[in-house]
Amino acid sequence: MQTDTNKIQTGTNKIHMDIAHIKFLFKQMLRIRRFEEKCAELYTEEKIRGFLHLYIGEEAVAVGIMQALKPEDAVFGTYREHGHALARGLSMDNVMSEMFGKVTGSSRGRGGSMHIFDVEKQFYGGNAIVAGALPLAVGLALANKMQNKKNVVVCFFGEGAVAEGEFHESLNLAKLWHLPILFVCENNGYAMGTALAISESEQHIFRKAQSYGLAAHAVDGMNVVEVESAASQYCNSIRNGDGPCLLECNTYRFRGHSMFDTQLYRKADEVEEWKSKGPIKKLKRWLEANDKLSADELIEIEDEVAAEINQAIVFAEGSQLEEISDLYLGVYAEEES
Amino acid sequence: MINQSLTYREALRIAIEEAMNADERVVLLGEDVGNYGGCYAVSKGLSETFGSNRIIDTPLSESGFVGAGIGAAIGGMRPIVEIMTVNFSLLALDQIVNNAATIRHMSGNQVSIPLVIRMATGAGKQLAAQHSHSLENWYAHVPGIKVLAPATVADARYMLGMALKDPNPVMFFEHVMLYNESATTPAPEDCPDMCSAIVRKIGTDISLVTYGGSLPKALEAARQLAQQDVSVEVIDLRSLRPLDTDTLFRSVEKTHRLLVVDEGWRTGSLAGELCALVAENCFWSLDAPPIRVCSEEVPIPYPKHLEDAVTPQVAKIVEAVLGLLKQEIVS
Amino acid sequence: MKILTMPSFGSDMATGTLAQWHVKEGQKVSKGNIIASIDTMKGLIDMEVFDNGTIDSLLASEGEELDIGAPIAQLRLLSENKASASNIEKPIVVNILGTDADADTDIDAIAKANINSTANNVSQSKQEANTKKEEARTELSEQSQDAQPNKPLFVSPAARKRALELGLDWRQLEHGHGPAGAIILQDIEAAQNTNVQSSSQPENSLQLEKSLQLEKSLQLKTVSQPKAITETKPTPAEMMRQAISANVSRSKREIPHYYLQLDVVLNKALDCLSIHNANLPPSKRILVNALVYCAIARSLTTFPAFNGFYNDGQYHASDEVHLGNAISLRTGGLIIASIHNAHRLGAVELMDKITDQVTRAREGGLTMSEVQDATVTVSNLGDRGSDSIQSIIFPPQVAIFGIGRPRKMPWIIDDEIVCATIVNISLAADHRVSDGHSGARLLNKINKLLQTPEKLI
Amino acid sequence: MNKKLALQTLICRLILDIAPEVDIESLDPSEDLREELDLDSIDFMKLLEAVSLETSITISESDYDKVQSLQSMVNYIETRT
Repeated sequence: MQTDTNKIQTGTNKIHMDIAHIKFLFKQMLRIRRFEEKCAELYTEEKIRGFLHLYIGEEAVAVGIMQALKPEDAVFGTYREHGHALARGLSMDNVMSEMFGKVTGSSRGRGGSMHIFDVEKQFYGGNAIVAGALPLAVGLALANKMQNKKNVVVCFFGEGAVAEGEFHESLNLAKLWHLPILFVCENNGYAMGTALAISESEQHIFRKAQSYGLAAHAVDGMNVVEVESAASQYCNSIRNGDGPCLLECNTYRFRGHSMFDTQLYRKADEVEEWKSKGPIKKLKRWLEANDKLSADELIEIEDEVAAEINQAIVFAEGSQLEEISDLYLGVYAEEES
Repeated sequence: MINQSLTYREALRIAIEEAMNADERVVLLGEDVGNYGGCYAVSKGLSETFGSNRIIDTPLSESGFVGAGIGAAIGGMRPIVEIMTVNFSLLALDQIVNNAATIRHMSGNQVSIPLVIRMATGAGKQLAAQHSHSLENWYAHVPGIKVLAPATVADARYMLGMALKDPNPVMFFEHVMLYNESATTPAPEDCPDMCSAIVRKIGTDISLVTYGGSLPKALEAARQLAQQDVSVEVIDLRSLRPLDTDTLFRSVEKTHRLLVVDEGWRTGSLAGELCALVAENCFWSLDAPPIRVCSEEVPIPYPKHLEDAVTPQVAKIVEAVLGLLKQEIVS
Repeated sequence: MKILTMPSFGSDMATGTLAQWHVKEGQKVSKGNIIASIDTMKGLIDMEVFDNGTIDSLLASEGEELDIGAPIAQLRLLSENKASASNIEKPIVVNILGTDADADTDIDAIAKANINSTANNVSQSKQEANTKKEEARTELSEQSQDAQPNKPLFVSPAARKRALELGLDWRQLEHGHGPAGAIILQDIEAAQNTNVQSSSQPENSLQLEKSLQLEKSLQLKTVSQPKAITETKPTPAEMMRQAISANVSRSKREIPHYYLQLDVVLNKALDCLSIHNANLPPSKRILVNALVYCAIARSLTTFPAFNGFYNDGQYHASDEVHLGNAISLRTGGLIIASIHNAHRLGAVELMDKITDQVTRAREGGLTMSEVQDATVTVSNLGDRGSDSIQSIIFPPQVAIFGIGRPRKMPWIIDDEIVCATIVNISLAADHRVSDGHSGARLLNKINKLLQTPEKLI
Repeated sequence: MNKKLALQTLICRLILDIAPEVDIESLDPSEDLREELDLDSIDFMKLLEAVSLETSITISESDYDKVQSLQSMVNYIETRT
């Protein structure tokens, strides 16, 4: 019987992780996977409209990073944000209802898939402007520092954002002002249809960050445990004031950029190869190899996840649309604070 | 020294100092606001008083530091972000429009963004096309932000404090030709609030509506017209969003005529919006078509004689008013 | 049995072509399998199946273009009855809209309909929408005070211009087709065709009187700078004549005039003037009329019933005396130029005002305000006119004075016949507002003031 | 003799300044100016003003009846210059 506390090979340093926690990680990733699959179905039935960017394949990054955060830490996502939102703990009901455009949605149905907000969870939304959120995250970290708060600000972005001016301006400001911020680059290889190799002279994003003086390195974005341990390490260093860091997570999206994507820019076998080392498959294989996950347990987890998703759909379908007369609510704040 | 005088620039500095003393959440970010003392010397001396933690010199990264200001406001601060001039604000337009103006509404009224973004605007100092824009109307087009254009020393002195207390993002435009204007030290009652227009001169024959740097020209034109027995009512908008339409309509219903003076280019200008509002709401009181004096639709030229020919001047305003009053029935 | 339908991959995709099937009828499929390739404007996109089961039947053939949502195959789910996670038939849909139609697809349709139909009326910002509502209310209430809704309160600029061209008095019209009965172009054209004569005269608000006087000033402008007049259009002089005729005929119809007159001895006044004018250049000399105007204006301050406006059945006395000076134009026509606050001016200032106004009137330079707000009028034909003149009141005023030609007459003063210069001052007044007794006392007051001329200078 | 003529043309010009529409040619010099040309007291006063400016002869109020016609006005001025 292997000891309960199993040592997981986690990159530079080994951290202590118990089996229950690993199963929790597995379930979190599965929640995201099944949620995204159901969203694809609902989109083809025209229940979800607008743009839909699925996180399938990158689940380990969101789940891993979020384990290192405290409730009062702040998160800035991207438009591929369902995984970030669910991993951060937003209710699946509200996220699904948001995509149905209902008033019970996380943003009263006004934002849709790309603009999920939940201030109680310190989740400051997706942002449909590539790199648009980077300066915001820097600003929030500046505010935390000015108010002597020990919170960490995490800012997710894809490797595509690296080409925007805001990436340069934000990393410089973060290091210049020694701000408590963790930049997380989800390097999935493609900015919509543009491979990294044909858009960036320096393809190792963490090296760019090092040039600004940030602590930065890359991890296997498919290994949720490695992501979690790296994130914890950086968050601890940020909390004791060592300044901003950047974590590059090498990962891959198994679906198109969005739903209307013929994926002419990449080969099918490349997708299959990455799928073979997908984050859920990898962890499931490890758990089964170590007799930590029985077939029944798996079915039980699948059923729990399916029930949560189905309840979310019922909640969303049953919710009201926002009253047209409330259109002006929130254009301006009413009260003088 | 009972009523010594105060310049528009000094009024702004006192306002910032007062706000920062009153509330430690108020900080000033911007290019050269610290050691250099501000490119228009508004923040001169402040970094000695408050230190570099609250008077923060930023790199030349408009999108970066304006976005940071917005993020800091989300994080509970009350930042004043100084963009050197409206011309450079174009680099931060995405942060202002897609984040500052949008997030509260798009997040379902959850996120609050209380900040003031100040910048110089307008022509008149021969800085040529790239440094002489008047683009207030671009921002006044966007719901979710407020846009102010203080034209007097009193408004400069007291509007900034009010803007900082407002929980919404507020754009604050300071016309370059106003910085040296001086007046006797204003009292709080000279600036009743931040969003209503003020009738600077009562009149009966025509309503002359303007804002910001054009106010002195409008008042001078009104003075000259008075000598020709034409009674002009001069209205200072002060706020470009929201617009105080009550004061506008009341005046036009009295005078039956409207002339708007706006340093922006005529096409798509704020003046166009005002004429549309009056045509929609005061049609039955109009006795002449609402007209505008705006800048000629050319990039603002460097040489003085051309710059003056392009931008609204007193003579143009007087001529427009007289033209309107003498206008026979248009066939 | 689950119906598989043509999938949507984006909002701008209305149809899809089933390029190729990757499965055959009877074939087992599991969740995530690619069962077909759909051809779209961007190219081929794989279609996956979201449930485990067997393909029961293929309903669409390869190459067939179908609308989004059209059935293309039937899938017999693996576990028809076990409500396992993978084969949830259809989520229990709470019929929130009470319509019997299939709720979930209709939610979108209805939502879309709602949003589109109300999109335009919320397109303006809230701020404009509110002000527009308030504005419409206050504007109508402000200007119409107690007018009935169908009274023609407003006239569109186009209608006003056309009326002027046709020499038609738009106030004769009962109401127009514009908002709140406003008169618009079509009403003028219609009136012209049916040649509407004066139907029952509608009561009019102060606003209308002002606009009529404004009418005259506009005609003045056309007089001095005539535009290219086509034959059909009446000449400016004719237009002015029509406007005056409309005004005076209305006055005669509406106002019950009563007439009084008094002969005033001017000897003292003329003596006083000749001393005053002795060494002045001609332009600075005061004419005797200036003294008479001054006496009239000052007397009116204590006779409010003769200085104000009669509108909508009510009389409003005016606190100031704006003395309307009727100026005749050599090219025909008449202009009333009002001397503001005449009761506060001395004869010298009055003389300057009269000279200035007469000159400018004849050059077409009177400003709008000068033509609009006379509270009482004086007409005089000067020293070559007739002995006396009875005038017609200009509505909405309630009185008009007429000054005859000063003339030398034998006159009894202190029981002796002396040579005196006599001027006849007449008063026509509105019997709805005042009566002869007070009119006579007013004329006597004027006479008394003219006997102490030095006080008027 | 031409002095009289010069004075007459001067006065006619001054009259036209004040009342441009009058038909000055057909004016009978002996007839009453104001009657013929429909000049009211203000026009007449402005004429006297203009004449006194041009000829520096001021016509007092008492002499008004000596300058009723063009001819009498010309004579009045000529005798005084």
